[in-house]
Amino acid sequence: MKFWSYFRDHAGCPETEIEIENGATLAKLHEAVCEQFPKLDGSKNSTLKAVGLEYEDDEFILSDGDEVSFFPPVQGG
Amino acid sequence: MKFWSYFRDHAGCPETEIEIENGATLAKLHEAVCEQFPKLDGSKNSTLKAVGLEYEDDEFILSDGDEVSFFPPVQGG
Amino acid sequence: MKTELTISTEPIDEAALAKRRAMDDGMGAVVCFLGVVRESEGDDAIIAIDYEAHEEMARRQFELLFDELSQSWPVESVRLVHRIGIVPVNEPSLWVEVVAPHRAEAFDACQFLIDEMKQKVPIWKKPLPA
Amino acid sequence: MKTELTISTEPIDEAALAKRRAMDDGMGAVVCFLGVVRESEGDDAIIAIDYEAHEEMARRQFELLFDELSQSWPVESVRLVHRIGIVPVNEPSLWVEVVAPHRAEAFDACQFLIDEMKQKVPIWKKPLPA
Repeated sequence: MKFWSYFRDHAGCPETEIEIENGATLAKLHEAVCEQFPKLDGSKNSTLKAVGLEYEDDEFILSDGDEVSFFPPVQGG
Repeated sequence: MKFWSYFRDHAGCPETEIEIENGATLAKLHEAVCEQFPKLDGSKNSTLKAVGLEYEDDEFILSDGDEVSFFPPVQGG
Repeated sequence: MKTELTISTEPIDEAALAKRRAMDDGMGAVVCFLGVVRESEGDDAIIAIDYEAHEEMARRQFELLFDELSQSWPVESVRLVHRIGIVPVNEPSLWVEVVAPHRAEAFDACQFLIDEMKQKVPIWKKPLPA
Repeated sequence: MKTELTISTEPIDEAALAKRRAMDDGMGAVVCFLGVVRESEGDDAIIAIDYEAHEEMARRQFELLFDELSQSWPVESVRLVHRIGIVPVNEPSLWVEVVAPHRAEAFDACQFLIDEMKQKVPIWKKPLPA
């Protein structure tokens, strides 16, 4: 798990490891993360989620070792 | 009268003086010009007309000494 | 609105133009357009375009367009350079720059200016065949 | 389509970028956009914006956008520079250039790229108050 932008401040760390049952979805991971880092719960609906370098949706099935990033809406430019 | 772009070639000269009755319109001048320079008649509908530095339409009433320009559609850029 | 208009036979010097830009701290967007002479006109290969301008009227018509632009968009500055005379293939004949607070208005104003110029500013092209 | 992407803390050097442009003789239009840091964010005066990027993912997302762009418009080249780290007010954070045969497609492709970037490329701003 990596947190970016102010999600890093809300989580209190730039990255962490999370154990979750086999075959869990990204949605499931999101719930687990919000439980562990309650400050991230308020941004739950606007959270963008990526696995590796690609955006994935809530139905995405996670595999062992996936690097997941959570971050707020992007603001480039 | 000044002719620009290929109108100059069609007229055979870059400029000329034309006498026309007092209070004549730009349309009237256009007819007189096409009579004097028949090669310009073919482009009559696409001719752009300016008096001084401003576009004027056919109803424009000419005054003594007005400098009139006739030219084909513009192609800047 | 600041305006700067150049109609000249000199090649367009983009780097010098960029260097001379001075924009206010409230401005967030710069859109530049370069119109470049292409190797063909219709089906014919060319080596250059010879641009002719009714220069005094062109200046007046650009002025009118700048006025119109400044009434429609909160643009800080417009700079426009039209090269005339012989412009070889692969060299720019037109450079336009619009500086505005935000992106959308800078793009819109720049496109408006070019569209209108192509209708109203008395400049003509004579392609020189290859 | 040629692409060139730079994500770097270095200031954007427009003149150098213009100098390095090499366009085909069939190309007639260049559109450049500069996004510049403004003196305020919302109601607050700022002195700079600190840009953070998930750089590896940003590169991947730009790549996907470049692919999409090349499928929609006959663009010859796209170059994009995003400055990250601290960018002071009145300095550019973004430079985009699109080269295409004609004007309309160059403008459309350039605006598409910026619009999409603002949705998808993981870069974030932290305004630094004055």
